[in-house]
Parts: sequence; C-alpha cells; structure tokens
Amino acid sequence: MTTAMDGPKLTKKDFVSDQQVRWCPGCGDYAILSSVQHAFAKLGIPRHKIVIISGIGCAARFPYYVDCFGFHTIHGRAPALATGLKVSRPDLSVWVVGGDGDMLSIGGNHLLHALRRNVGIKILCINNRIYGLTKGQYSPTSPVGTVKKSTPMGSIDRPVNPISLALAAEAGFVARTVDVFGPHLQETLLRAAAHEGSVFVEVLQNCLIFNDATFSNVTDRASREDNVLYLEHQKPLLFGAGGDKGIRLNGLKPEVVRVGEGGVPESELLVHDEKDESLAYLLSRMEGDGFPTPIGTFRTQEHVSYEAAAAQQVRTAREQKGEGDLMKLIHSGDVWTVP
Amino acid sequence: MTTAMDGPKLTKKDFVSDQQVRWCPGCGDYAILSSVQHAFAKLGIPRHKIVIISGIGCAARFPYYVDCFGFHTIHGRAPALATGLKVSRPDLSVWVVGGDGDMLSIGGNHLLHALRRNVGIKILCINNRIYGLTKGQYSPTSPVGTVKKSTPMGSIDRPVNPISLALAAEAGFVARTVDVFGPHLQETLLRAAAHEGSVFVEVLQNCLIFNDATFSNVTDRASREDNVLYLEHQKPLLFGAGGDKGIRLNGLKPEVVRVGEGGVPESELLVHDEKDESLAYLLSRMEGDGFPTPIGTFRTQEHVSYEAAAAQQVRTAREQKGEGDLMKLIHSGDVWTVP
Amino acid sequence: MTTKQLKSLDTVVIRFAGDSGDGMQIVGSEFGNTAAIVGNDLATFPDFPAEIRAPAGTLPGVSGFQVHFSANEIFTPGDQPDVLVVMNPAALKVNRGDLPDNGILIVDTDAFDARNLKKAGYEQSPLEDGSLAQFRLFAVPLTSLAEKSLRDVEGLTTKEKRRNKNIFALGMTYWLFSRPLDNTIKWLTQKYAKKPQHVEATTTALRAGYAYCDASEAFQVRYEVPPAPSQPGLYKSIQGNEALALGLVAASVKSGLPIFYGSYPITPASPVLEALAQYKNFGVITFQAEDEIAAVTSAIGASFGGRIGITASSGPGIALKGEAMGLAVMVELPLVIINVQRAGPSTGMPTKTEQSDLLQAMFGRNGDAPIPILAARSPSDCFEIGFEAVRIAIKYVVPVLVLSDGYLANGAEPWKLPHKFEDLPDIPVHFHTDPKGFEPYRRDDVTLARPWVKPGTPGLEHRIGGLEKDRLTGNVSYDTANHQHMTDVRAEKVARIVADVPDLEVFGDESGEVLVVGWGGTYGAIHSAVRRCRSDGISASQIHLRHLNPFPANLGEILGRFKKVLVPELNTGQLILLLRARFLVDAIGLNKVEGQPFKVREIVSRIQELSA
Amino acid sequence: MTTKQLKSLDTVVIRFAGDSGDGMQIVGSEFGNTAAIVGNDLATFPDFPAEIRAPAGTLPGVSGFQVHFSANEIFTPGDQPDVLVVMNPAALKVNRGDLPDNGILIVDTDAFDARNLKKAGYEQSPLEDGSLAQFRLFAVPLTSLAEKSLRDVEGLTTKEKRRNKNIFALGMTYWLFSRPLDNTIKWLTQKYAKKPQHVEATTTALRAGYAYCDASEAFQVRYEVPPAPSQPGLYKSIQGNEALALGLVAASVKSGLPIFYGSYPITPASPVLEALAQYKNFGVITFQAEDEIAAVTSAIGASFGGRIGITASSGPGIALKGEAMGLAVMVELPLVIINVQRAGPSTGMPTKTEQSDLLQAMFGRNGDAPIPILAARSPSDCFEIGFEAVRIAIKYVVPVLVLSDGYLANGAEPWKLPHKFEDLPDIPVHFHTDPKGFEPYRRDDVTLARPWVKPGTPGLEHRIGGLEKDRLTGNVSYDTANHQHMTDVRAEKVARIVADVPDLEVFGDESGEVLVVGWGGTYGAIHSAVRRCRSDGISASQIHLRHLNPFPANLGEILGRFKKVLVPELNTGQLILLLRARFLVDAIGLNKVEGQPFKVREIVSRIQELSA
Ligand SMILES: Cc1ncc(C[n+]2csc(CCOP(=O)(O)OP(=O)(O)O)c2C)c(N)n1
Ligand SMILES: Cc1ncc(C[n+]2csc(CCOP(=O)(O)OP(=O)(O)O)c2C)c(N)n1
Ligand code: SF4
Ligand code: SF4
Ligand SMILES: [Mg+2]
Ligand SMILES: [Mg+2]
Repeated sequence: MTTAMDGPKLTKKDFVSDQQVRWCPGCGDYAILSSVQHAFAKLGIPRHKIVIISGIGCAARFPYYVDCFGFHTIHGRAPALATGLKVSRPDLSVWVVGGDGDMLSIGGNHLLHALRRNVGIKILCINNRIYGLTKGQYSPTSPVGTVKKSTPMGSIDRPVNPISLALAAEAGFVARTVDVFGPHLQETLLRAAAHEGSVFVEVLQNCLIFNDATFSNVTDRASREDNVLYLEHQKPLLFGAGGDKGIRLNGLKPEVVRVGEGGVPESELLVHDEKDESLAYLLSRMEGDGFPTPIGTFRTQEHVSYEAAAAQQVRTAREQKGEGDLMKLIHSGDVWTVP
Repeated sequence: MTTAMDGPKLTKKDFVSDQQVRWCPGCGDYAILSSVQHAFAKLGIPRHKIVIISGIGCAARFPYYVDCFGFHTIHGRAPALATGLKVSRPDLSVWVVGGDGDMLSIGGNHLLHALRRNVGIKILCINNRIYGLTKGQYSPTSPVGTVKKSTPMGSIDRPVNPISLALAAEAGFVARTVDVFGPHLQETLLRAAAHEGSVFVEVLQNCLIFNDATFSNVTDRASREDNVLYLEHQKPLLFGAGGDKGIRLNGLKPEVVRVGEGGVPESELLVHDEKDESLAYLLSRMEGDGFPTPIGTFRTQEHVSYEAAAAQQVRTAREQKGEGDLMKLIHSGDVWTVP
Repeated sequence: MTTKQLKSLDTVVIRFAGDSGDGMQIVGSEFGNTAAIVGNDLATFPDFPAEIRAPAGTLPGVSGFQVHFSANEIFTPGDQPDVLVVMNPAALKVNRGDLPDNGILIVDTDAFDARNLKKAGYEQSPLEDGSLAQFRLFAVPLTSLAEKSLRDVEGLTTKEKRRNKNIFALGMTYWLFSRPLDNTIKWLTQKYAKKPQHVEATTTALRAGYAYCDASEAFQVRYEVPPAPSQPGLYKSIQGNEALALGLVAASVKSGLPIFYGSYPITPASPVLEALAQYKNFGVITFQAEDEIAAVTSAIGASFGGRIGITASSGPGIALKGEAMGLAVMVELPLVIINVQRAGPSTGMPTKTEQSDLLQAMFGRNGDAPIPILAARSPSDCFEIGFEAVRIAIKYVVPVLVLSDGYLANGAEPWKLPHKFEDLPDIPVHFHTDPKGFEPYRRDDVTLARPWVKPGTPGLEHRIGGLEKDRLTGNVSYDTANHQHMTDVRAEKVARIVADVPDLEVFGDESGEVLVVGWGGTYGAIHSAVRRCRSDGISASQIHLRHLNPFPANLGEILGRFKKVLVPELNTGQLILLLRARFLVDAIGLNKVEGQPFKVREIVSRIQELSA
Repeated sequence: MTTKQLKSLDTVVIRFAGDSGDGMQIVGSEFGNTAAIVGNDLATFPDFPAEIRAPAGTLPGVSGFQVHFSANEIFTPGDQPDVLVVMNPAALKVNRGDLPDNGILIVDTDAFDARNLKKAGYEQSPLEDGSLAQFRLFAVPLTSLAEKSLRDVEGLTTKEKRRNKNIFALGMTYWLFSRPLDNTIKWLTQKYAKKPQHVEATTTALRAGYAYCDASEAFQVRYEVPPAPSQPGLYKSIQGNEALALGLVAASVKSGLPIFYGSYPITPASPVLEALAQYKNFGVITFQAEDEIAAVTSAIGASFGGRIGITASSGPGIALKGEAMGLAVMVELPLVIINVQRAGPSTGMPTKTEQSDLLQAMFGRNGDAPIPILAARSPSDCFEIGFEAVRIAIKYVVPVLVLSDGYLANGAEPWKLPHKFEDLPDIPVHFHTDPKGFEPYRRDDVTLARPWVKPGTPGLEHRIGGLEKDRLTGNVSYDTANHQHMTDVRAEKVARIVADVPDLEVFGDESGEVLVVGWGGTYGAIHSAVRRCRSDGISASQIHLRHLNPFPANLGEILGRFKKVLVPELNTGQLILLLRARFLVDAIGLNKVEGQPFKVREIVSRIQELSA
C-alpha cells in the first residue's frame, strides 16, 4: 500500500508538467486536470511515487500534463497494463485515466477484470458520451438516437451504465463526479487514493466540440440543485433547492417525494449506505424521468487487494520452501551422473 | 423475428448431427446437449433456420453436435460474430454457446456489448468454473482459493458473477439453469427463444475431469431442495422441503425465514417480479451464507431489438431518399463535363 | 485603376497554412474544387495536426492544405508551393522553408502580434527584419480587411466577422489565378443555408478579397492556368476514402449483395464508415463495433449470412484483426479487410501517411494463411480497388485485404466517372442451394472456391470453424495428409487469382536502364519522376503494383529486362523484400519514413544517380 | 524356464499406443526416464488427441508416445518404431503403417472385442486374419493378466485393477530391454504416496509384466541397449516447456530481477505458466490474465515497473498480442514474448506441431517494428534460449521474441545440467537513477539502449507512450526527420544485437555440395539426416539458426560457399523467404505441414536428390 512520506509540502504547481496542454479550448478535461493536480498535491505522496497510465483518446493524453511518471499506452488496455505495474510495484500509487470509448468500448473487459480482481489501481473514466479524438462518433454511453458522424440517422445501441457495470464487477470503490465540480472531484480523488483495492470513478465531462452540453442538466447552475443528488454515507437522500426533495423507497422502486411541510418527513427517506450493494445498484439505475443524477460514492467494500494477495503468496512460498535456490532447483528431480 | 413455420413435426433425433460427440464420458455437456436438442425440436423452427455460433472450449464444441447450421469460431468472439449474422439475417434463430472462460474471460466485452445492444441472439454460457479444454486452469468464475494447475497456492482473483454482469449489461432476458435439470433447462430455452432481443442464460455445468462437483450443493438430490430457489414470476420466493422456507426483505437485505407454522406467513415473503431490475440484481447477489441458489428467470424487459432497429433505418432511408440509385450517387456533387 | 498584367502558367502549387482554427482545410479544398470545375488537372494534400484543436498559435497547431493545379496532366500535389498563404507566424515558421526563392508569400499581418510571434518562437517579426526578402511578399492585414468588408452585415459578432479572413484570402487567390467566384458562392450558400447571415458574410468576404487585389497597387500581375486537356467525360473531384466507400457500394449494387460494414473508428479510416453510414438506402448496414476484433468478426458473421462483410481500420486496428483474419482464411468466406495505413509502429503518428503495413498484410497472422492483397494507387483508384476487392472476394469465396493510406484517404483528384451502370463489371454471385451431394469444401475446379451457402437453405445444414477441416466434408480433421493438402489448396487458391490480375504495363521503355517499381499511393510521385527523367533523356521506366498478392503474372519477366530496379517505398523496405525473395533480383530501395509522401525530386535524383 | 537369448542393440525406437484413457503418456515418459537413468541417449515424442477424453476406442482417441533410446548420440525420437505396443484395435489401425516388416508388435488381445473392432473400423480381427504376419506379433491378454496379477490387492475395484494393463505392458518392455525396475517403482511409490493400495497395485503389475515375459515361452530373445558415451556431468531428462521455465527463472536469479509472467492459457504454451506458478519462492509472480492482450500489456507494465515482464502464448494468441508488441517496440522496454507454435492457421490443430509463425514473428505488427527473435533447437535448448532472451532484453532494453513449438514443448531429451551457479552467464542490470541531464531516450553508444528507469526514482519523472517520440526527450514528436531517425534507430538497435549472436558453426565440410539450413525444432532431424548422408559419402553440411533476427554475422558468407542450399521447414517456406531476400541465394525449400516433425529419411532423400 502506498503511504504518505515525509518531504516538502507539494502544491498543484509541482504537478504541472512542461508539456503544452493540447486539448481544445473550453474542453472539460482542463478542469479535471486541475483538480487532479490539486488533489495529488494533497495526497502526501511524492511525485516520483505516482504513475498515471492511460489508453488512447483525448482524455488519455492526461499523463503528459501531470508531472509524475506516466505511460500513454494503447487504446483500451490501460487497466491491464496498470495491473502488471501495480502487482509488480505495490509501493506506487497507480492511476488509470481514459475516456468512455477507451474504457467501456474497446477496454470494457480489462476494466471489468481489473475491478473484480480488486487490483489497487484508481481508475478515472472520463465520460463525455462521445469519441473525441477520432472526431465525434457516438460512444457506448451515448443515449439511443444520438446523431453523430457515424450515426446520421441516430444511434440504435442501448447505452452502457458505467456505474452499474462497475458495481456488478464488484469494484472496491465506486463513485461519480463532474468535471466542473472541483471540490467534489478533489474530495472523491482523495477518498479513492485512500482506498485499498480497485477504484472506479466516473467523471462526467463536457466535450465542447463534439458533444457540448450533454450533461447540462447536471452542470447548469440554474437547474443543478434539482438535478443532482449528492450521496453521503449515512445521510438521507435529499436534494433540490434547500433540500426540499428526497428519495423514498416504494417496495424496491425509488420515488421522488417532496420533503418537509406538506410532504413526507425526512425519516421516511432512503438513507445512503455505501456498504449496501443493492442500494448502490438501485441508485446507479436512477436516470431521467424526474429523478436526479446521483453524484458521490455509491459503494465501498474492503477486501485484500490483488497485489497484496500476490505478494503474500510469494512470502508464504518462501516461508514454506525457503528462498529459491537456483542450483537446487536445476539439480532436482531424476538426475543421473555420467562419470 | 423468427417465427414458427409449418412443416413436419421435428423430434430430438432430427437435431442429432452425424458427428461423434467428443466430450469426456460423464461430462455435464451431454445433458445440456440433449436438452437443447429436445427444446429445438419444440421450437417449431425448421433446422435450416437455426444457427449455433460458438467460441473455443469444451462447451464451444456444441455446434458440431446439433444438426443445424453451425460456426465454431475463435476464442471469445462468438457474440460479436453472431451479432453480424443476426443483424444481417434477422430471419434466423441465432444461438451462441460457450464456456465461462470463453464468454467471461476473453470474451467478456463482446458479451457485454451484445447484451446491451439488445441483439436478438440467445447466449448460453456454460459455467463449470474451470477451463476444461486447456486442461484445468481456474476461470473467472472460480471461487477465491481455487487450487488448480496455474494456481498451486490457490487463486486470488475475486470471481465474476455472470448474472449480475448480464443484468448490469441490461440484457433483455436473464436466467440461470442447471445441466442436469432437464425440464427446467428446456423450458428456459423455450422462453429464451420466444424473447425478442438479447438473452443470457447461465447453465451451471459439471466438468467431471477438472472440477467435479463444483455445483454439488445445487445438484445433489439430497440437499437440492434446501439449496435451490426456483424463481417464478409473481410467485413468492419459497424453497426447502415442502416450501418450508422463504426469502423476506429486511430493508434492502434479503433474509431466509421459516414459513408457515411457527414461522412467518407467506404474505411477508418477497414476490418475484421479472420486471424489477433492482430485485433481479439483489437476487443475483444471493450466494452461500445459508442462502439458496436462485434458478430461473431473473429478469425480462422488452425493447426493440438491435437488428429490428437497424432494418428499420434501412427502410426509413429508402422511404426518405428512395431506393439507392448507384449512378445517381456517383454522379452527384460537383460534377463537370469535359466535352 | 492601373491595367494589370495577365500571365499564363502551366502549373501552380499553392499552399494555405494557418492555425488549426483558421479554416485552412476548408479554403484549400474549395480552391481545389474550383480548380477542378475550371478544368485544371489537380491533386491536393491536406496536412493537419493530430489534435482536434491544437493550442492556438503554436507550431504543432499549424494546419496546411496544398493544391497542385495545372494545364497538364499531373500526378502529385507538388513538391513545394509556388504560392504560400500564411495566416500567422507559426504557419510561416513551419512552411517558409518549402517556398523557393521568388515564390509568392501572402501574409496576414494582423496575426503578427507579439504574442503570436512569441508562440512561434520569433524574437522579432520576420516581416520587419528583412528575412523574407527573397520572396515576393504581400503583407496584408487580412483579418481587419475581412472585418471591415463585413461592416454592414448584421447578426454577427466582431469575432465572427474577423474569422472570415480565410475566405477573404481565398478571394485574393481567386483574383490572382483568375478563378470564377460563382462555384464557391454556390457552395457557401448551400453550406450555410440555415444561417443566412453567414451566407452574406462569407460571400461578401470572398468578393472583398477578390476586389482588394483588383484595387490594390501591390498586385500588378495576375495569372491564368488554362484547363488541362482531359479525356471527354464526366468528372468530379474525389478523396480516397470517399472513393473507396463508393467503390464498395457500387460492388454491392452490382453483386446484389447488401453491405455489412463492421468497423471501429480510427484515423484515417473512420471517414469510410461515416460515408457508408449515409448510404442506408442502398441497404448498407454499418455497425460501429466495440473494438476491431468485433468489427471483423461481425463482418465474418455477416458474410456467413450471405451479405458482403467488410471491415476497415488502420495499422494498430489491423494488428488486432489478425487472429480473425486467420479464421476467415480457414472458413473461406468472402470478406474485405481495409487498412488505411498511417505512420507506425504502434500509435505512431496517426495523421501522417506511410506504407509500412504491407508485410503485416502478408504475414500478420499465425500459420501459413495467405490472403490476396490489393492496393490503390491514387484517390480515385480507391473506387476501382474497393470494387475489385469485393468482386474477387465473391468470385473466389475468400477474404481480401485492401491497402490504402492517409495520403490517398485525404487527398483528392479529378475522377472520370463511370458513365453508365454497364460500364462497371458484373459481379455474379452464386449461393449453393442444391442438397444433392453437397459437401461444404468441395471446390470449383477453376477458382478452387468452395460453395457459399446461406444458413436458411433447406437441406444444407453444416458446420464450419477454425480447426483444420476435411478436404471435402469440412468436418474437423487431424489427418496429416489432409492438413498438407488443405494448406496447399489455400495457397493455390490465392495463387489462382492471378487469372483476375491484369498484366502489368510498363510506362516508358520496355527494357533498359532503370525500372522503378512502386505500389500503392506513391504512384503519382514515381510517375512524375519517371516522366521528368525521361524528358531529360534518361532511360527510366515504371511499373506500379496494385496487386501485391498474387503478383501480376508478367512481373518477374519485366524485372529481368532492366539493368537496375529501384523500389521507392514509404517504409524501410517491404515490397523490395518480397521482390528479392521471389525473383532474386538485386533491387535497390529508396526508403523514406517521414510521415510525408515522396517529393518527385527525391525520386528523380535517385534515378539520376542510378543511371549515371 | 528355458534360457533366453540376450542381444545387444545400438538403438531402438519404441512406441506405446492406446486409447487416451489407457495411460500411454505415463508409461511412455516413464520408459524414457528409465532409459535416461540407464544412461542411454534418448528423445521422446508424445502425440495425443486434442480432446480431453476423446471417445473411447475410436481412431481420433488414440494417444501415442514414442521413445528413441540409444547407445549412441541421437537427435530425434526416431522416424518409425522398432517396437509397437498397442492397447486396442484403434491404436493398431492408426500405428501399424509405421511399423516396418519384422518389427515387434505387442497387442492387448483383451481389447480386441467386437465393439472395439467396429469402432476402429475393422470388419474382422486383424489378430485372426493373418494380416499381421509380417510382424513379430506377441498377442497377450494384457488386461486380464494385469487383473489376475492383482488378485490379492485389496481396496481396488476390478475396473481399477484392469486399468493397470499399461503398467503391466511397461513391465514387459522392461524385461524385453533389460531395464531395471527400481526407478519406476520409486516413482510410483512417490506418485501414489497418499494411496497405498495404488502403490501396491502398480508395482505389482509392473513386476508381473516383467515376470510374465521371463516365464513365457513366447519371449525367447531379450535385448540390451548399452549406455551412450556422454560427456561427464550431471544430467536429467527434460521437456522443452519445463526447460524454458527453468531458463527464465535462471535468468531472473542471475539478473536479480523477479519475473512477472502474464499469460492466458493455450495449448501448448500453458505448461510454462503452470511450471512458473510453482516457483513463487523465486519471487515469480504469475498472472493468469483475462486474455492475451492483457497478458502482454500487464507484462509491459511490469517491465515498466522494473521487473522482467514475460508473456507466452501460441500462434492465435500471439496474433492478438501484435498491437501491444508494437507498443513495446516504441517504448523500448525489456520484455520477452514466447510463442510455442502449433499447427495453423487459425485454431488449426492445437496439439500438433508446426513452425509456421516465423514471419508473423518478424512482421506481425503495424509499421516498421523490428524485434529480435530467438528459436530453440531442442527441448533442453529451451533453457538456453529462455535465459538468453532475458539477457538480451535487459542488455538492449528491448522486447525479444522466442519461438518454440509443440514438438519441443512436449518432447524430452537428456540435459547436461549447468554445474555451478557461475556456469551461467551474468546478467548485469542497470537502472538509471541520476537525474542530472536525464533524457529518457538518450542512448548507450554501443547498444543503443535507452535508460531503464523505475518509477519511484526521485527526480526522473517522465512519460512514455506509443506515439512517435523525440529522439532525446521522448516527448511526442511529429517532426518528419525525427520519425525517420527513430525508425532507423529502432532498426539499428536490433541489428546491433548481432554483437551478442555467436557466429554459426558449420557441421560437416566448410564448403561443398549441399548446405542444409534449418531453424528451431527441426535441428535433430536435420542433424541426423546430414550425419547419415555424410556417412554415405555425400558432401552435406549443416548450419542451424537459433537467432533469426538479427542473423549471425557469418551467415551470408557461409551460404555463399555451397553449391546448393536446402532449407527444410515445417511450414510453406518462411525462413527461406528471408534468406532469399537478404542474400539473394537460390535456396531450395523442403516443406512439410502435416502437424508432425520431419522424419530423418525425408531430409536424407532430399539431400540425396540434390547431390545426385
Ligand atoms: C486499436 C485502436 N483502435 C482505434 C483507435 C482510434 N481511437 C483513438 S481514441 C478513440 C476513442 C476516443 O474516445 P474516448 O475514449 O471516449 O476518449 P475522448 O477522446 O472522448 O476523451 C479511438 C476510437 C486507436 N487509437 N487504436
Ligand atoms: C486466442 C486463444 N486463446 C486461448 C485459447 C486456448 N483456450 C481454448 S479453450 C480455452 C478456455 C476454455 O474454458 P471455457 O471457455 O470455460 O470452456 P470449457 O472448456 O470449460 O467448456 C482456452 C483458454 C485459444 N484457443 N485461443
Ligand atoms: S475533442 Fe472534445 S474531448 Fe477532445 S479535447 Fe476537444 S473538447 Fe476535449
Ligand atoms: S474436460 Fe470437463 S468440460 Fe471438458 S469435456 Fe471433459 S468433463 Fe466436459
Ligand atoms: Mg469520450
Ligand atoms: Mg469452463
């Protein structure tokens, strides 16, 4: 596990690399980058102990811009490559950054397996519901009917829900945040960093050029309060201006209710519990239809990480058989001597 | 959509191919094969309209043994290949058969995307929690601690839950059945065949050679009643000898209760609802810890299938632009004449 | 107004260069379209950064578009510009090295402020330090002139008005080369049909640029480039990717088989997907798969179902398709796999061109798994090659690989259109339907094709797969002699496609000093080079391969007739390896991997050296 | 008891054949182990069906194991058996064609019932129709004799007792070739340590088989095959996959770098994973990935982290790794990629051997992406090659590809063990740690290796990736000259590995008539053939390539010294293509793709033809 080290206090600037940032002006990735740099400075981990692994896409250019170790790999494979690194080097803080195409289309399987294995890598899936770098084809998170370059008559594929998927893959820590919600994003990253085991964070992001305003319901200042549900452990699910709305369970179906005067008492509301897998899944399904978009941590669970278990087996083997002795190994078995 | 056709009544024998079956004696696949052949005979679809697509593995040898069209493709890719076929030929009844390694390890992503796209293919995932054909390495469904060829000290990967995954992928029809539960298996296949859209059926199977008795809790006649929960739409969740046990909800947590005399009344039990996605997910998480293994249909939902939507776009395009006229297309745009 | 001079020119190369946000691709291609309509022969070369919107004003953010237009037949977008239009200091810095002395240089002085100069790494303004003295410099405040010209247009912000500088510049070049405005005005009117204020602004700016030169004292000479004598016919200007999509659709119509196109987006292949998605009324189904493996396997599934399955990608994606291509070889179904090559290895330089995937095409699969390979030689040839690939795939019931590249994909040239439906070859399709004596791997005597059977055909239920198959029944076979036989047959089947490969025609002397052998997108550069050498009296000839596997039947014989064989390739030597191995000819490579097409003079000088 | 005759033989080939369930692999390899202990030189060849348990009694269900043991040095498992033991009619049918006239044939008559005969397609019993008259037939009711011999063993069912027929047969062959029983008894005792009744049963059956021959009138002659004169030293019998795993571990210990082995199971490569999983006390981490792509990329991640990343697969899996191998080429990290080849294309014949992935190894990636390639020539050579691959990967900071094959993987031979730790070459490792003037792509002058830097090293934070990189900083670069430079450097770096490639030694005349050039697992067959030809007075010589890229420095020169060059390969001609292209030598191929190794006589007769 990565632990804080003594040393000079770091600031955001320490994590700004010498590479010119090459995203489109106005791209949501800028805000995410800035939050990541801020959060990294707060981790208490020296720069040389942090590694960012990415696939290919606009989002995947991330490593170039953060002054730590970085590896810009190939499309979709970042979680797999990061698995090899983390298992080899549990001392490093390993982050994986990629877009919705990179992680959920070509890389969906590696994502799933890294999460279910509980490899201690922190995966940020930057979801803009579009392929940015290849100039604007719809992605696996685009809603049905998306009219883009490769779908002039609208897409017909039902989209993937990244949070549901990460939950079904039993990731150790599953959260959602938003590019422009700086403090929330940072706080989420800090919690992610502290978690032992696999982490999946969906970051809603705006691609100004090819899919502008796809999450405007969440980000528009005017409507934000009515459309965003902040998940907080052990707190009732309240939202709306001044917390005038809440989520109540009707059987296994969530419903939006008015809270307080003329409405239902707070005590009837669902209380968030990050340990409850069924609740987390139920919340992950909430979308549209008058429901707010949940933001925050859906679920956490503690299990020994894959890299810790792997290291433990090496230790156990050494205890049981002794540190490997090469010549003994080579000379073992049915050996005969020719004099 | 595939519809029944008039014609001579078919029997199981009509679906027995001339190829010698090459599974190990005692392999659970024999029972599945027989049920598939029985069920196919009842579909009312002529043999030449049925296609089985498979990947690689013991289970994936399926197509050779069923006398219809078949394609034994490459490891993990059957759902993708079947997608191309079904979209091209919605008139065919397209089945995909593969093992847990084939579908959930190398092929996990294709499975996910075929399901979420709602392609009208019927996927049977034959889960024996082992790689049979490559002689017994643990698989993504093997429990932690599985000692097999490649894991002499026990596996450290937390397994995938196929049903949870299929639900998160929003498959149209999600069910579980068991190799030796012949009538249940057949009935499940018949329902699967009737469903428009994507189908995922997990079939628990016994690999006698490399992973014998992995599902003995479910299949042992002695303990079966106490360990199997048959899901039936609109019916309370009862199990145990004479239905003396049931599943009740405590908040969002299921619990096993004694039913009837001295226990709780049936009316307090959870009632199965195939339309409820949260319930389905909750049931998919039930495993061990005194809980029975649910068998049957977890969830169904109706949406237009991918192939129907694709065909509809072609029709709409033709209505809007007219049937494609090649020379008109070639001669369109900024054309000039050199006299 | 003074009377201006009018000079006639044979051939001109113009390059527009500016920031990625400056609309250089638009004015460049529109200049090309007008040249085409005027009747010039032309070739274009867009060269843009990998970033969607690279940081404004920087060197990596520079985007360029070159148009070569001529009163003669031409074959490349030109080695270097005669006229360079630059919209900012970065564009000047990146491009000035290519402009020969005395070349025309038009510069937007408005963009040469301190900030932009610094971004481009200029300490002082090159407009002021005399460092551009060797050029015919026209330093014009394009942005402010454009803005001023739109003073009266309503509904636009100042910023929007200023953005019309590119159209203003286009208007200037139209004056300079005596081009008509109406074609571009028509295009702008269509493009902005829904935004009338933009129609007004752009057309006004275009006219203003034109009028500015007319009025300005600085512009004393204008040029005309007369139409090129072409064969009579209908023409349009076409890019390689567009042409490829059309070729596939044409083959689909001719064969009566609808297309299933399974693809995953990748530069520079995605435009083929995007084009085909427009042709749903031709029955085309486009499937944007989850990855390249699903793309190719879904296409195999479609072919199994009786459509014509097609998949396309670029190098890294083709690498992922290798295993499935082997499956297609084994099951012997028609399939077209397209590789629009880009600079590699790995992610390489996605927006740059290269020809370095030929050996991957030949050998990038496990086992002995031969696949026929075609390569387009020019943007419009992509139509023919796409069509031919489908035809061969169907005739021989075999997967076929097509090689294009970024240069062809994005470059444009005039295409002489097929006139009538009958001008296109027929593509007969035979689905086997007779259950009598049916055996899935019994072959046609001539083509060695196995029967193509659609699932759904009564009585023909059978099974195929990637395991070795019995020579007749197609059942799994581990028989030793059968494996040898099937391996030989798969090779022989591809070899027999030579019957459909036209003999090579030699351009130039039938025998002699230097034979230049090329393949794919280098055709134009090689052809120009060989012509130039020949007109200088050098005995140089050219053959160009569009069929890489199998080779044309007369290739070996032609190679033997020349003293020296030169093989220019945009890779480190791939075709040459095949030629040397096959024909034991001591061919000499001319290899370049700079992400750029050959310049004609690079080839010329190598030919000169060899014939010296 | 009559006195039996004892004859001495130089060399014997014995083949055990029976149903997959008959335990032929076990008795075959145990026979081999005993031959090794006795001091014979030996080579083994297991040949089994693809199915886990193919249907009993059928032809595809037949499993065979051949042992060649000798008083002389030998190099192959033998072309054909002198002694054939068959456990059922199917095994007889499949194998009898290989047994020469007068060969010894031992048959289990108990298995020749109507049902088994029918399954094997015999209309009547070949034991009764005289059709085996040309052989020295010993028809023995092995099953019932085995059962009877175990009459008194308790705790076993009749069925279990009858299954000891294979051990009974083994005992018979031990008598026939005067082998000691104790080694096998020791092994059985260990194997069934937890099931004493099995120890008793198997050892009893073994002794019973031995005693049966001793007693039986039918067996009048027994043979002895004296020990082969070997170099003094310690030996053990080893299979290729085992040796490979040991070689990797040895290199790990020598370099001090723990192994990360990322792999996805596939025949015939999985045993390497399974072997390495046993060596966790050497710090080995084995990672069973979700697919081959994750396997290779996880290994790249591990190498990035400072371990030695290794991945292995067979042809179809290697096809999937192509894209990531390109990444490894681009980022220049040490990595070992192993291909245990099997018969292709596609799924092919997974349990059969072939050498048809050489060109895939060379070219199976997009772009110009050269990778050094090593190939093992015998089972024990897998140790050396595995070791050497790691050494080169580390020294040159480069991915290295290793080719083995199913024949080497499963075959065994005596291996002269390295005696002392110091007998193994050192593998120095240098991780760059000095931040002063650090540039990620500044190279070593000699090896052109770039610095290997572990994340976690203070002050060396940097970024790498698959886009083309600047020649020094490693930052993304689209510069044209830089791409040319980097492409050239990547090629040059691989070329310079020639410094670590020993010159080829010619076996036979240094120049002359026929030079036979091979690579990989065909070494033994070629070597035996050349020896045989030479002893027949033919001027034949041999060179064998273990380094396929770069080639040894003296290869071209040697090729030039012979009139004819013959290149036998278990593919349709892959090395030959490289030789012809590189050296313009008119080499002649001897190609076979039957899923079986060469027989010595196949090569002999081609050499004879060529030298005629
Ligand atoms: C193997 C491979 N296939 C395809 C591509 C082309 N490609 C690059 S990025 C990308 C998708 C980008 O979308 P996303 O991951 O959502 O990132 P974004 O650009 O939106 O941030 C694709 C398809 C590639 N580089 N490699
Ligand atoms: C690309 C590729 N990788 C690996 C293999 C080897 N392989 C064949 S089947 C299989 C897994 C079999 O397990 P499963 O899918 O669970 O099927 P089962 O045999 O258990 O029915 C593997 C790894 C292969 N054939 N192709
Ligand atoms: S294309 Fe979209 S995601 Fe990519 S840099 Fe531009 S705005 Fe950002
Ligand atoms: S190995 Fe297991 S799954 Fe495969 S055929 Fe044998 S029993 Fe069945
Ligand atoms: Mg995206
Ligand atoms: Mg399995």
